[in-house]
Amino acid sequence: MPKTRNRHKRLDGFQRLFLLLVVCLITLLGCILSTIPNSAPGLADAVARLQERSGVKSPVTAVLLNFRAYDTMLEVVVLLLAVIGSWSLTKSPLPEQDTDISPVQMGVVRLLAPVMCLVAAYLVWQGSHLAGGAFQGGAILGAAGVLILVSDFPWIRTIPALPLRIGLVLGPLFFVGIALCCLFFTGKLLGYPEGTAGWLILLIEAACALSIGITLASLFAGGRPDNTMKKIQPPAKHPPGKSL
Amino acid sequence: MIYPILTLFDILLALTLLWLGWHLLSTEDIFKAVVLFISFGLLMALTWVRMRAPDVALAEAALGAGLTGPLFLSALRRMNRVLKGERRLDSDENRGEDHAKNPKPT
Amino acid sequence: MNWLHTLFALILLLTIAVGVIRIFKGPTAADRMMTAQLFGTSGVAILLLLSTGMNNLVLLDVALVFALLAALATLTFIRRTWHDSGRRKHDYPL
Amino acid sequence: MITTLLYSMTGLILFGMGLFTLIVHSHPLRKILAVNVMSTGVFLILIATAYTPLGQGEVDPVPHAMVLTGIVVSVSVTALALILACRVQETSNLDLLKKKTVPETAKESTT
Repeated sequence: MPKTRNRHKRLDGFQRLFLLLVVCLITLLGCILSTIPNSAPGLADAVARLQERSGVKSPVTAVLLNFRAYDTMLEVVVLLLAVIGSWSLTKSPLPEQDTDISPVQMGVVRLLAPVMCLVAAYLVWQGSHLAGGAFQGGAILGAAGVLILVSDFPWIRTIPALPLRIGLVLGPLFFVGIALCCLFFTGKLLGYPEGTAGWLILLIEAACALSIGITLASLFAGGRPDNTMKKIQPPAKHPPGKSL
Repeated sequence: MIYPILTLFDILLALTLLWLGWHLLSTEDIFKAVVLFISFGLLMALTWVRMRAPDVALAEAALGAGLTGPLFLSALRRMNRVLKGERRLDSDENRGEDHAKNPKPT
Repeated sequence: MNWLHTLFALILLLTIAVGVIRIFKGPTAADRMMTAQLFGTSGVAILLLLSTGMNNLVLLDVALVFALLAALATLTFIRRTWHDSGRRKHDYPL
Repeated sequence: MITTLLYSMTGLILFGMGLFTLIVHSHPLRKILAVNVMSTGVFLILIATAYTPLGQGEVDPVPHAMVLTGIVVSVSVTALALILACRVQETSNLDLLKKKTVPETAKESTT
């Protein structure tokens, strides 16, 4: 295919046929969507009725971590699987040498990274009564990680891999552990005991936020940490040029 | 007075979303498409706010507008370096021993 | 609900829609990236207006997240794209 | 009602555009962008059906929770797909470079 294929508006036969099919599909789905009655009974009333017993005041958090908590648990495991997939594919392309970091950028990282961690903690705490929660807090933590990764600090290469791995599995393990404890004590998977739901949800959210943050940052790093290099590095780095 | 303004807001938001979506999928410059996608994420966060879903808006503001842009930009750079032959091609196999030997790609 | 705030949010959205043109026409990659940055700023303003217009204080948090993370894409652009292939008319041959 | 319909149709058209681009265009990054636009369209439909105007009761929180997890999963899957695409390009270039010269392979791998 020539490089400028996308530029041409003329499509070949197969593409025209596919365009026709897509338009038919969209028209059909549009007809279906326009016939949905707008007074359909949603689940809002059911959630509002059970809100008192869920331990949190925010309905979305109640759905995420109480009513459909097994869903969220498996979803956290999916995030872990994404990291395992990326780590099994390649090593992360970390900076080769010490690159120059401008003072402006140092200032940006120094100012923004602590504020991001603070906002992440705030969002996790706020998840129990207003909007917020583990995913939002974890996303902000991941953004702080991206901020540090993108600055190419030389000490990124010396991050030990074991605490990284422990941090990655901390959230899912904690979640599964609490689920099993609930199964043991109350007989229901993730059926929190009476009165402890609020605290348990906050604990799960904090652990999951940490794990999601590390997950997103290591997905941005694009591969597993380079352990072999780190062991070679300290003797090779101090006498520069000797490794050649 | 508020409902006509809100309806105008909705129509403008939907049209801008469609416009951005169409152009990000059809421009031939992939960098332009990535920048359009970042803007698209920002407008999606505004749409979630308009749909009274502040939780989703928070997640989209952090992920869609904040994280996918860097993800795509760094992937774009990685692919471009492969294309220009700047990147070592045997990056994964014998990286451990000859990491210091390779010249810094510029 | 305050209709004046919503009206100004509408006008700011209009400025975003006009600003998209700079992404299409921008001669360098930096122009395009700065447009996205500008959208982040306008988005913060729209969210602040809507939070009083819709009487919802949570939107202030969304605006906070916007303002925190708007710099991230630009920083990545500077470190990863502009750093090694910028400073000229930018057109990826992909 | 009209707002729900407007945003549902927007999501539907976004889904269609993403589907068309996913099949027609060949660059891997464009395909990943197309999948993202498709998922955004689906999320928009889900949220729009849960919408109730201000002052007419609460919004349904269950689709919000679904979309929230969906956004996080879609971002991580996007990151995984990007790493996979980079990896495919690196390894395929490696194989082609062993047989042919550099500029031809570079041209071929772009399309």
